[in-house]
Amino acid sequence: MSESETSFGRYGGQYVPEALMPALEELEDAYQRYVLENEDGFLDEFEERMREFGGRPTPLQRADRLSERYGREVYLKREDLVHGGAHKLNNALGQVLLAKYMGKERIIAETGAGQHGTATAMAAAHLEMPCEIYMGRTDVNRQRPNVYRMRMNGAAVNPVDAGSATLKEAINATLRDWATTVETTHYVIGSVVGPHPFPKMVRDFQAVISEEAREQIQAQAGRLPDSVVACAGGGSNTMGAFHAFVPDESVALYAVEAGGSSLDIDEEAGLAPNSATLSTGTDGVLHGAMTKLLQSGDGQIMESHSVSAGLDYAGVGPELSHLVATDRVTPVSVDDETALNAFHRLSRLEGIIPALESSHALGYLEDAAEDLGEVVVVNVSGRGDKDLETVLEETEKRDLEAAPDVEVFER
Amino acid sequence: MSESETSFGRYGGQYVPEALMPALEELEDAYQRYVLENEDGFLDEFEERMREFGGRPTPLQRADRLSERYGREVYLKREDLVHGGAHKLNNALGQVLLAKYMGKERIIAETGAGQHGTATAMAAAHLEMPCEIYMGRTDVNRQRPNVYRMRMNGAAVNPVDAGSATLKEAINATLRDWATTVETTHYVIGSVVGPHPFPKMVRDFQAVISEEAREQIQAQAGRLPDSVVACAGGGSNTMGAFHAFVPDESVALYAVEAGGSSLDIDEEAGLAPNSATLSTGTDGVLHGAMTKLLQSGDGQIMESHSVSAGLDYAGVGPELSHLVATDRVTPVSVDDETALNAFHRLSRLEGIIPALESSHALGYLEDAAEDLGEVVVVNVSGRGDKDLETVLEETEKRDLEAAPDVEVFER
Amino acid sequence: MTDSDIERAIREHHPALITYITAGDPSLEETKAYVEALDRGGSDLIELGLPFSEPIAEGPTIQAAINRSLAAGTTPRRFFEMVDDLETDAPLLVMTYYNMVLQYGSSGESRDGPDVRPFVERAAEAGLSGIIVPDLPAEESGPLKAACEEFGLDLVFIVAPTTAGERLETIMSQASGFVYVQARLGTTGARADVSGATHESLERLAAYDASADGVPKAVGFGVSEADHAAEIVTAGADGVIVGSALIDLIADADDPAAALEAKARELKGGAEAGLADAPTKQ
Amino acid sequence: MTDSDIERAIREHHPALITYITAGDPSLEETKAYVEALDRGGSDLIELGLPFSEPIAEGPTIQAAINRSLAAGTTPRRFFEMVDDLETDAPLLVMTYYNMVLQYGSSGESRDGPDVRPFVERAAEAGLSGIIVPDLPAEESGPLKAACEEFGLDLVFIVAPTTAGERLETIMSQASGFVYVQARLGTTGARADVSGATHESLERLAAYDASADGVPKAVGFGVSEADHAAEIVTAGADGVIVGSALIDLIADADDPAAALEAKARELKGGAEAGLADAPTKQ
Ligand SMILES: Cc1ncc(COP(=O)(O)O)c(C=O)c1O
Ligand SMILES: Cc1ncc(COP(=O)(O)O)c(C=O)c1O
Repeated sequence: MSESETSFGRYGGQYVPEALMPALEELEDAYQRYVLENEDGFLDEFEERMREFGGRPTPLQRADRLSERYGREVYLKREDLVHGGAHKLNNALGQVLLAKYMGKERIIAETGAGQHGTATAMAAAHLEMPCEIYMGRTDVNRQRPNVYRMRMNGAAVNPVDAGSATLKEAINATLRDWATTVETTHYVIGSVVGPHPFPKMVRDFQAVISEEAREQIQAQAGRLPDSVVACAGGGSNTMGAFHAFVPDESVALYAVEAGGSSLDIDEEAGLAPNSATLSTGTDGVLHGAMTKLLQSGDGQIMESHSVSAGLDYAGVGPELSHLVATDRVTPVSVDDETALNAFHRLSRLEGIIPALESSHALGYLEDAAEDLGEVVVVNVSGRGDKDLETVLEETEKRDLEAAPDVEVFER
Repeated sequence: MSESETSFGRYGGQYVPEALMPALEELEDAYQRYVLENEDGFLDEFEERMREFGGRPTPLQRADRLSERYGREVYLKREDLVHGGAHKLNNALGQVLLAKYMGKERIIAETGAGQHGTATAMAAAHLEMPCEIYMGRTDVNRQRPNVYRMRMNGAAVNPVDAGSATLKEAINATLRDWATTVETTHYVIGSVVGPHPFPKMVRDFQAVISEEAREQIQAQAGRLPDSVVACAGGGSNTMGAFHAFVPDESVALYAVEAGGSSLDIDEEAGLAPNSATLSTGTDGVLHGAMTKLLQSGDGQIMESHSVSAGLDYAGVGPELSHLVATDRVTPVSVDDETALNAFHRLSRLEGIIPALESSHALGYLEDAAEDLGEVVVVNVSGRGDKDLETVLEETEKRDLEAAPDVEVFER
Repeated sequence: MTDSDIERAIREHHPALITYITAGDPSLEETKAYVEALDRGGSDLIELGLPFSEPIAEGPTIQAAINRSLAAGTTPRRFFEMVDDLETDAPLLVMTYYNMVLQYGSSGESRDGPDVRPFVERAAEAGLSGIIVPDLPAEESGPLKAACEEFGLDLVFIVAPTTAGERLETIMSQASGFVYVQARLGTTGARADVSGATHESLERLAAYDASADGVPKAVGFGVSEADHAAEIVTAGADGVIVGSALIDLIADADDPAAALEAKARELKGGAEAGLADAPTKQ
Repeated sequence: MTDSDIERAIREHHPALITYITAGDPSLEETKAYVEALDRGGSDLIELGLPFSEPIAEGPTIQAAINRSLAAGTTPRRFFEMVDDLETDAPLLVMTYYNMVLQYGSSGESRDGPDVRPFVERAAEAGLSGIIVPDLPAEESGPLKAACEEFGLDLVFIVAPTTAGERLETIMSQASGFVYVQARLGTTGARADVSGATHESLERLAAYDASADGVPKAVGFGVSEADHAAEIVTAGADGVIVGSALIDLIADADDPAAALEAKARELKGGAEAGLADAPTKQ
């Protein structure tokens, strides 16, 4: 395999323990045959299941009141309507199905907020695959409902106690499991991260977002958008929303990262009070790939922070690093408060409660609508039911312009 | 208006305070013009909004593992994928839009489990209508997340303290508000209940379920189903799932009620440990209509019970009473335990966590699959995220065959 | 058409005081005493509420009275037995919801659904003169109207602030006993600010006079004080209806019977005082 | 090709004992003492772990050691300074993750991303003889391999139970110093049941013998006892690698230095005992 195939410019690659390399070769081969060449009708089955089980296509909705507010045409890509409540199923179902075609007997996955874990558990139940999910103990405790959902779908949930006991550690633990069980097990990675071929494969499963949106906007607005805006954690909804538009040079692509409480870093404590990897990170290797990272000068990975658990990750997909390095994608960031306001604004103005992750993309409208041209597509990557408790807590701490009176929530 | 128009056989009618009669006349007129005659393109706008905002059409999915288990073709109508998580939006959006066409300035609604309240709040936010929701204090306390969702959408939530402080009292309170504000306010009733024209109008908004399903099953199975199964509380998902099939005499229609813990009634205490109105109720007048009721011999309305808050109602839509009286619909019931098992079964076998309401319809498959013919359509009226806490609690109390090990949920 | 007990009572004691209490609040025994007190105090008609579990037309005061009555075990059978024993000058009416009327004696349900006749028959037997059913609009009143005619009872209709045009005419043409003029939108309940709303309702009253075939009109909903009563009569009403204010006395007074009697006297006085300023009529 | 320090050490002291501890656990000062103890006890090569925050190849024991080391403030700079001061008979290797190699001295990041040369240069300067990077497979090793050759260090590759066919040949052809034969799938960590898995890995070892160009093979992952060492050598290994078992001693023993020295002696004895039963070779 030549260098250019496993990476995007200088990003990507396969930085994993030797024990996993044969599995990556096997996966690469399966990806090539089933996903790229539709062997045994894999893609047909995948698309049919995403239609009937997953609820695709999702609508592209003109947001009347946001359009009014921002003086331009704002369209929402409604990934919140996918089964499970987020774009995550596009990838999870694709990979679990692929694992089945590969003859694997067991699925493992990491999860942070629990969205990828629930999507994987749903897909595994649907396709009758035993499934174990690794989740940091901290996240287990703050994302109970998602733990319950995974258990209801028959998945085992393994709490991880190491370090800060969040997503980063859950990935470490999943990689360790995989290194032990690689012969029979497929690791369903949750974003466009990890070693090749994961970033390409996950992107391809998520690309349906932009493939649909590109057709829909032309049918509904009669033209391509001036810009596409998506939040970026690992970057799977981002690459999903961008991919089909990458060749359209007139379409600006904005990856909105979590600005957290500040873009400054506390190197001493190893803490970044944000997850703005593309905007502020430096090149390095984490979880199998060369990419932008939040790291100390020595190379230790920082604890990142965001009010949105799903964006709270110190790395980012290598293809996004590459698209930023080549100026095709513009990295921007939105802080916790702006995201919370955007959450409340969409809920009140449009009757859609967005995920806190997606609220970052929406928050960028408020910050910089004038840069976005006349027709804007915003990816609503998920619904916010999972975030209600967090939003209540975080709203109580602040004086948010867009929030309803919190008092009445008396708990 | 002739008797036959306001009722279904001997059921239905308009048993409301005189003050509300002119509003019902006005609504009847608006229903005729906008809904039945598509004046000003009402229906076109409604359908477009249900597509783009609501996520319609919903898929009809073949449930592979249920089909295997029950030895027949089981198809699921996926109303759980509608925006908000249940079929309730079909009606709420229709009525809020109609209120807008009627020039009303304010929306009120009752809610029990909170599903109709959240759907109405979403529709009201989407259409920029001030909105107040009445909800029994008991339900406010046990359905917190739905209260939060309504508040996030900008709706006021008014707790009702009367009686058992649940759905029945919430309806009473909403009727009282309406009797005061009827000139400027539309009451968005949450099911096919209440005085004419509500039962017909709500049915027409929900009929999209069976209209889609009837086309889908013919495309996918090449034939009409032998039976359609839906849960019945007030009966809106039920009539929605049945309506287009009513003229198809070969299609058996099963309305599955909540059998609760027992079908017996404690007349002394005024308690029915079930909500099996069609199966065990008697004719009477409640909330504006003549229909089947759970009532004492004297005519006092019973406190009903079901593990599923959305089915927990002592009345039922008059059209269902009529279709049962004329033998077109077969009323059956499923008890709490069977419904809980069905909840767990669908979650584990198909990767879909159903609402506890819908779990009753699914439970009937387990009880009587052999009666349902070769091709069965089951309406999955909503998703079960809202029910996780209840299911955990109720599962802990029981030894359920289909439940995962509850221990691991340690809360 | 010969005048009914009710019409006669209103005409003879014009301007009439019509009082309402919930039967069985706090017990049927006490209700008897309270009815007699109201009678002594000068009530010209007395409405007895037969409690229903879903009182959608009532405000908080009467809802609470109904809950107390149900908790005390009031049933239609016991209600009628209490009425059997009552002796009052004022004719009595029963005020209840339609389902209570439907279910009485309907246990062996007929093929066409429950029947209203047993209730009306028993009411007549108990000496009741009329029935008010707040959730039964004219459109649905056919069966009950027929039964009332059969057994010689008045079915009293309510006219709301929203009632107009054809519907108003229909109701006025079916009215018997008296027409219950609802002073304002909303539910029952004593209010301090009655006058504004009353004013509006009385303008409508004036319009009815032209179309009405002489059935008396009484105004209720929110009337609690003697000066309200006066205002209403001055504006042309044949009677005033008071309910929630009396329920409050039952709940709070040390000697409810005495308090009720005094309150009735006061209200009746108010109504009579209002007559001086009323447009000449009879 | 002339033998490197590492190869020479293995051949001269065959069968070799290779020991691993995490530098900075619990402090770099103590690490110095422990390294000297291991040297005295008969270690023929010593691997020093430079801690990285995401040690994906390690089991719980070494993870904990890494966390202790990071908490104690271990940095690459201090690590190298500690190594500068070390004097041992046994050659030393550094074991770390690729990002640590990449970032060292890369603050003025080049246009092509971070550079591995500064790390290797400093390692050579500190007297280290080799580098092991568990998350750097042969496919990605080009830049580091080149730098190691430039500065005269061995880059040690790991061969896993899943490594086979073309990949195995590629790795064996690039190997220098020794080949790290991973005894089983999974992560590092002392295990009681080593023998079964070891057996399998040693069958593969026999196969390598044919294809290998003479680079020594050492077996690690899960080796903790003298009799494991004996078994492994009997089956044909040139060395045994022990890590987690030593970390446990550092965490638990009253006098870790003495315990490490004794344990090294014991393991070395086991390895030598195993040689008696080994297939004849050198
Ligand atoms: C709704 C939603 N959006 C976005 C993300 C961020 O992931 P990614 O950047 O891979 O899309 C998550 C992760 O959990 C999510 O749940
Ligand atoms: C998901 C779901 N299904 C069914 C029902 C019962 O209502 P209906 O019988 O009107 O469909 C409810 C009511 O809340 C519901 O939320």
